[in-house]
Amino acid sequence: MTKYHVEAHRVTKRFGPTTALDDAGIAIADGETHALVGRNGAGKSTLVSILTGLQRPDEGEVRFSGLAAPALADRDAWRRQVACVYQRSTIIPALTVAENLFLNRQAGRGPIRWGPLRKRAADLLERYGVAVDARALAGDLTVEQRQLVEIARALSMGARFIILDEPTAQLDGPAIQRLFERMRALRAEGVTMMYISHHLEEVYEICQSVTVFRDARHVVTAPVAELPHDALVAAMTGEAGGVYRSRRGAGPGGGTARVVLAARELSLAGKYRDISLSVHSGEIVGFAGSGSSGKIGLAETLVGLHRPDTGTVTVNDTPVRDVPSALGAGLGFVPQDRHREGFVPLLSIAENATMTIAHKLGRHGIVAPSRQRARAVRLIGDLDIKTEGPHQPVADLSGGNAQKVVMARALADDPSALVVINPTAGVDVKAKQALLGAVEEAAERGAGAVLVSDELDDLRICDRVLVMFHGRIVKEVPRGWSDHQLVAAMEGVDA
Amino acid sequence: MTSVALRPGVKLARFRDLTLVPVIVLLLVVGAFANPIFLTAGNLTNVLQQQSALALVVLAEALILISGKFDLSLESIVGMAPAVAVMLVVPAASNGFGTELPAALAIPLVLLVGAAVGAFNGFLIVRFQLSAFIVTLAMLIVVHGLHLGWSEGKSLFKVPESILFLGSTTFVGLPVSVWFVIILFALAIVVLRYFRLGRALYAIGGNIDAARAAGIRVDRVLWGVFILGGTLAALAGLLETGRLGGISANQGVGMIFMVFAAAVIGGVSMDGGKGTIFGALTGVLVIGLVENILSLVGVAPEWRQLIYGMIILVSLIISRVVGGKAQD
Amino acid sequence: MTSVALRPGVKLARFRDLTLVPVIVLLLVVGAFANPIFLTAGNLTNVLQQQSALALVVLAEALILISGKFDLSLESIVGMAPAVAVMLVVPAASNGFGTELPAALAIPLVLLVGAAVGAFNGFLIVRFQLSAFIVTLAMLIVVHGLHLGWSEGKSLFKVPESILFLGSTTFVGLPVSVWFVIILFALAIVVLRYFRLGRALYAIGGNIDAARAAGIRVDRVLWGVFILGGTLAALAGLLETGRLGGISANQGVGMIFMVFAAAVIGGVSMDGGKGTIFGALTGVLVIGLVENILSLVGVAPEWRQLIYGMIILVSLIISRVVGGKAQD
Amino acid sequence: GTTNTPAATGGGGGKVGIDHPRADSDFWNSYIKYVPQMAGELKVETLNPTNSQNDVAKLVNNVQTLVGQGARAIVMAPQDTGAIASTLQQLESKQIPVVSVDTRPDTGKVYMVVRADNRAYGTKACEFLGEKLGGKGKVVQLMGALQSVNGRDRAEAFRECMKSKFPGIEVFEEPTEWDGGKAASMLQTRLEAHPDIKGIYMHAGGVHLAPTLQVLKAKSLLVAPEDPKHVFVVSNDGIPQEFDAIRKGEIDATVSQPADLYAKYALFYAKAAMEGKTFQPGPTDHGSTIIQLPNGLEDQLPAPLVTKENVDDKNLWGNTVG
Ligand SMILES: Nc1ncnc2c1ncn2[C@@H]1O[C@H](COP(=O)(O)OP(=O)(O)OP(=O)(O)O)[C@@H](O)[C@H]1O
Ligand SMILES: Nc1ncnc2c1ncn2[C@@H]1O[C@H](COP(=O)(O)OP(=O)(O)OP(=O)(O)O)[C@@H](O)[C@H]1O
Ligand SMILES: [Mg+2]
Ligand SMILES: [Mg+2]
Repeated sequence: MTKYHVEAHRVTKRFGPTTALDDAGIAIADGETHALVGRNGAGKSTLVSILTGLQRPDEGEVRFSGLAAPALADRDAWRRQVACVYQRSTIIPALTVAENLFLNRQAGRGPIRWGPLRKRAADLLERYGVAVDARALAGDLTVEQRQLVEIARALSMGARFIILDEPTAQLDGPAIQRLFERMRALRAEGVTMMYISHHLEEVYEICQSVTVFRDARHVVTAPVAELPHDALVAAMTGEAGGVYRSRRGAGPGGGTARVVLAARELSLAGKYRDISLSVHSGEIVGFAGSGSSGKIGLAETLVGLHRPDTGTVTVNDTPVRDVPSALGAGLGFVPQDRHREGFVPLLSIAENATMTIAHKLGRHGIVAPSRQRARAVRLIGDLDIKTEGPHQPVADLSGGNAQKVVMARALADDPSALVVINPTAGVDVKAKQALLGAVEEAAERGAGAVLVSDELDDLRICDRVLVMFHGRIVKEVPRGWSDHQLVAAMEGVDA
Repeated sequence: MTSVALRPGVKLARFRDLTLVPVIVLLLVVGAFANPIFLTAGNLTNVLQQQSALALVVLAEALILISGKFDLSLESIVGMAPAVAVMLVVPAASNGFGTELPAALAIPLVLLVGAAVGAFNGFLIVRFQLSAFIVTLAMLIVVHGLHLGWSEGKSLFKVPESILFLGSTTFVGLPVSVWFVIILFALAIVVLRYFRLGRALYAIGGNIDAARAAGIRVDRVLWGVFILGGTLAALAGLLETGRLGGISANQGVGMIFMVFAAAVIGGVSMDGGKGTIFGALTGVLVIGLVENILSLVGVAPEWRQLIYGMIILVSLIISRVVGGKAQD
Repeated sequence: MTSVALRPGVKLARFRDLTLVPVIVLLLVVGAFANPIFLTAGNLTNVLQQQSALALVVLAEALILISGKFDLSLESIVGMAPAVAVMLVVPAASNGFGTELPAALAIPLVLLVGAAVGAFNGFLIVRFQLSAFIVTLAMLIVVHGLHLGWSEGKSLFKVPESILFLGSTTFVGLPVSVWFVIILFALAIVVLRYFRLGRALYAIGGNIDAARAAGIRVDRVLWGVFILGGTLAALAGLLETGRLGGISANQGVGMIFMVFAAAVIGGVSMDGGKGTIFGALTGVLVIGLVENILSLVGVAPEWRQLIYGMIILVSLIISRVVGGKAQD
Repeated sequence: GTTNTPAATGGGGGKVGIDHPRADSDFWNSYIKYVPQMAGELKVETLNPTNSQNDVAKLVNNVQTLVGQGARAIVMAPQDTGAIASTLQQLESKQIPVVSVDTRPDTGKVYMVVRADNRAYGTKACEFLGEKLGGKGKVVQLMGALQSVNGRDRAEAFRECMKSKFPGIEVFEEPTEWDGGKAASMLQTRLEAHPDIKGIYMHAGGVHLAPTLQVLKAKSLLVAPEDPKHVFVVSNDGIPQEFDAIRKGEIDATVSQPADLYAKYALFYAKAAMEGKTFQPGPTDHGSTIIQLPNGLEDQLPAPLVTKENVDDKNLWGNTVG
């Protein structure tokens, strides 16, 4: 009989009317890397919070190496059992990177010696290939840098069991590969891991077995070899499915169609230089680039979040001065960090999804609740958002479903120009299809889209991909590129 | 996939505004037993009239809190705005500045002064990005300092008729000031519930970056809220002046504590983005009823403060138990 | 990949605590010109002594604010804790309770009462999950109510010698109360900078969920901070009683505004997790120097408030310009 | 003389509504304690007294409540004399007589004002200090709050008297806002700058006495009156602790503001009003004078200056309470 390092038995957890886990369980053998997959809202993160002692299950129990889990109040005991990269950031912005790495273990009983601590932090960052200064304030880091710090912290805790809840959702290719190297090394040392991701190819790359949750229930556990891709998707969704394939052929040629989004000689110190760009109606333009290539900064300028030092942006020939003017000119966009700029957590899905089109939901500044609800119900259906209904606060949604709400907002106005940044971060396979399909549909209706993504798969729907490196566009590749070709350009070694 | 029962969630969310209703009912029952006068129309009308100035300042503060900001200086506006306006109008012999502007200007001037203070607060906070708490704390002192300095600490007891009229006239059985409160609260409830502008306050208070990214003109709206807040506080001062028939150099002083107490026990969050105007109104009612009952019962003066504080604490606990959610 | 500019970030973060230093220098220069007495050791010692009670309450509030909470009731503890302790000790003829506990117990009793109030606040906020703002606002009234009720509003003129001693003795040239402030601030600065417990306050204030996930015993630490806060406020009351030689029913009343002003202009954020004890201390110094200069210059009483508020506002603006960051 | 006209409409039935201005000062607490005692002696029926916590808006609310409970006369002590106007008007229209204690409302009808002359306090203190200092030197005036009319009256009278009668004396004014901590700081700072200050006038013994003594003690200035270092201190209120300090030679005088007489005559006139009696200006049978105001009458009760000579006088209210 296999020796299980971690077991969760018949766990049930309810949040008000929602049942997040329904008599579900997991058993992870000693030393294996075990994948947990399931659609957005399947209950994965809820299980994580139960396995790390942050929440008490309504029913069921957790065991470590056959022994009952520590009492909920005994945080130290839990921390000895398990380290975790949570889906929601647990970085404290006002503290330095070094302190975040060694939070609550800066020293023993005695005083903290900051010099050595910084040194240890720098070593740790170096070991994990994270190029940030240990003395910087965590709040000044980019989203992916924070994620890397978070990963480095969890892996360095010395726990024999590590949970990673969607660690790669905000990472680009090379960073993911570095993470996997570390995970392999840890596994070689006998560390047990639970790995959650919506990138199924990663499951095959790094995990030995996989558990699937669907609608809060356990569906299947099997070695990854016994569950090929299509079977895994079928288990997750309850229906047959496959990899997302672009529905469209080549987009319209550059010359004929109307230009919906244009940038002229944009520069912004420290971010990008001399960018010119025309996006035509019906066209999807991708942006690729490694971390800090400036692609995010550029995209945020296109939607009016930054003011460029030089140059102009126009949407449908209307100059963009700020966000309202961009939206007014017919732009929709998905920001990079959904928690920071994507939604207002306490407000309902209906309200968040219609926030940019409130002026269209009634006259004289009135927002008619019935029309708002109707619009939201449609968007919830279109994007397949798992929720109690349009009135539910976005704060109560699972990560992927919250991302869909942000997408819903971008699409709410049938925009003629669309700028989406990492739109599929943290969404499940089916949802990814829905989101990318939504971008394609918008393009088919005649919108021009800019898609900025760290995921090569997303970029496949693009008619052309612009590769950025150190703040400049270094290459333009038409549809039909190979992964290798694009990655080489992104790394700056032009093939 | 969706279409799960909508009702319960909706109810719970609305319920949050009503957590003080059992407290109010309890107070009405206690009051009725304590003194037969309590439940008479006359007494209850008095309660409403006595709380009308507080109610308007609570309205102003609730709007500002929902937008995620803070304004302590409102209490000083309650005294200073009418005082300055009156001093501009009355002759120097009645402690005026000597400008003797036409008396008809008195009321517009009051509101203008309030709006100006609000605009200045808004400028420092929105444009200059200073902390709202500390700016308005300093402004609380500055505005009251202007009042003290100009009036030399003296009360103004020659007040234009137009202002006195507001404090003393009744209309369809209720004092005019109560009508003001009813109309302005109704307006605010409707605007915050059904209008873009109102919803924008919740969005800004809930997540200012997201609001900005959604195209809401955050700075403009916030500035407007501060100006509106100042104006409402000035109006409160006007009603209070009318009710009292004069302006003491202390008018409004110390009021801000009760304003926050009413707003926060009424469910408006100090963290922004949460709470309703109706909830704030129930907070005002609780405070008004408690004060009235304490007056009627005649608790020994030295114990009154204690009992007052205890009732607020107990209200808080009842509303926590009824509401079921952790507060913030 | 990236390599975020190191130096500026680090320096800026430390700098944040020092933004008031130019203001202090400016005040020293202005004071020196205004009155030759100002820069004498005697006068500056007086300033320190006069601000020592405020400083301790600011220390308490800064600890609580850094942990992301709030305590308004501290001002009432400043009056009530020593009053209750004294009443337990002195005979009924001097307004005591008649218990006449040994006088040696007076000082421990003061601290105990403060700790008890802090513990009760902590219980309601941490365990019962009530809003810290509104709980402590209610407790501000309740605690002062207890003071008023038990003392019947009378001042206590007969105070045990041990307490008076604290307020009147000097040691190596400085009043004992100033030594208290120096030692406690130094201790707090060291603990908050170099000890896990101190860093836990920042973690809790910065992101309570993250702190919990990192294994910090959040509830226990928070509760401890409230108890410590109450104790420090009681100590402040003790020093103030020693300085004034008696306890009026008003002791501490209205102080909390200045406490927040000092902490917040000193860079402690109302949102938690940000600011330092040293910064808070500079805030206290600014307030103390302003008050001293205003006394020495002899501004007309009716204009003093205004000038006081303006100086705070200007300090704020200077510190914003020097610090370069938006405040919160 | 006082003319008692017989009650116009039979008997003086009805209850008196009383509002206390505050419960956190020694003087007013003594007053509050005297009220039920005097009510018993004078056989006046009272409603439950209310307390307006030094806030005129609360006072107005309380008066409304008292009237709602059927008060036939009101005793109040409006610490703010301007913003009570419309309340007085309403009470007049309801024919409810008002006795105002301690302060004189600026406008609005009052049946009787019962107070000692606060301007006289300031003048008495000035004259005492001026003589003791021989017309030269420096004195500090620890003022109350600017917003308080009594504080203002005392301050102005003291200031004007010094200016006219003792031009050689320099006066420093400290706005303490009735706050002991502020008073101590301001006095300490002033003494640091001017160690040759020789006189102090405190507006309220209840809040200023202990801090002043403590500051003087720290400066080693708490010495016998014969000592050339002695600082002459005049207080105001007449509470027992001031008498103790006078006996010990720590302070030199205080103005005894008669808390007992305030309570007694407030109720006396309230009862008289309900009985329909009227009064004329002129001396009274209790050693005071009634004067005519534009809006009513004022009985100016005696407020003796208490010094070492008369500090043991049994008639002083400060000697009759614990
Ligand atoms: N605190 C909460 N309050 C209310 N509902 C919650 C809460 N936390 C989770 N839920 C609900 O529980 C369900 C499971 O959420 P969970 O976060 O575990 O999903 P997940 O599998 O991690 O999804 P994702 O892949 O999107 O991260 C969702 O329907 C979610 O809305
Ligand atoms: N305000 C700023 N001041 C100085 N440097 C900055 C500032 N903002 C960003 N940078 C730096 O500029 C570079 C580009 O940042 P940017 O955020 O645009 O990259 P990015 O587009 O997010 O990269 P990626 O495509 O991987 O997401 C980074 O090195 C970043 O650290
Ligand atoms: Mg999740
Ligand atoms: Mg980026």
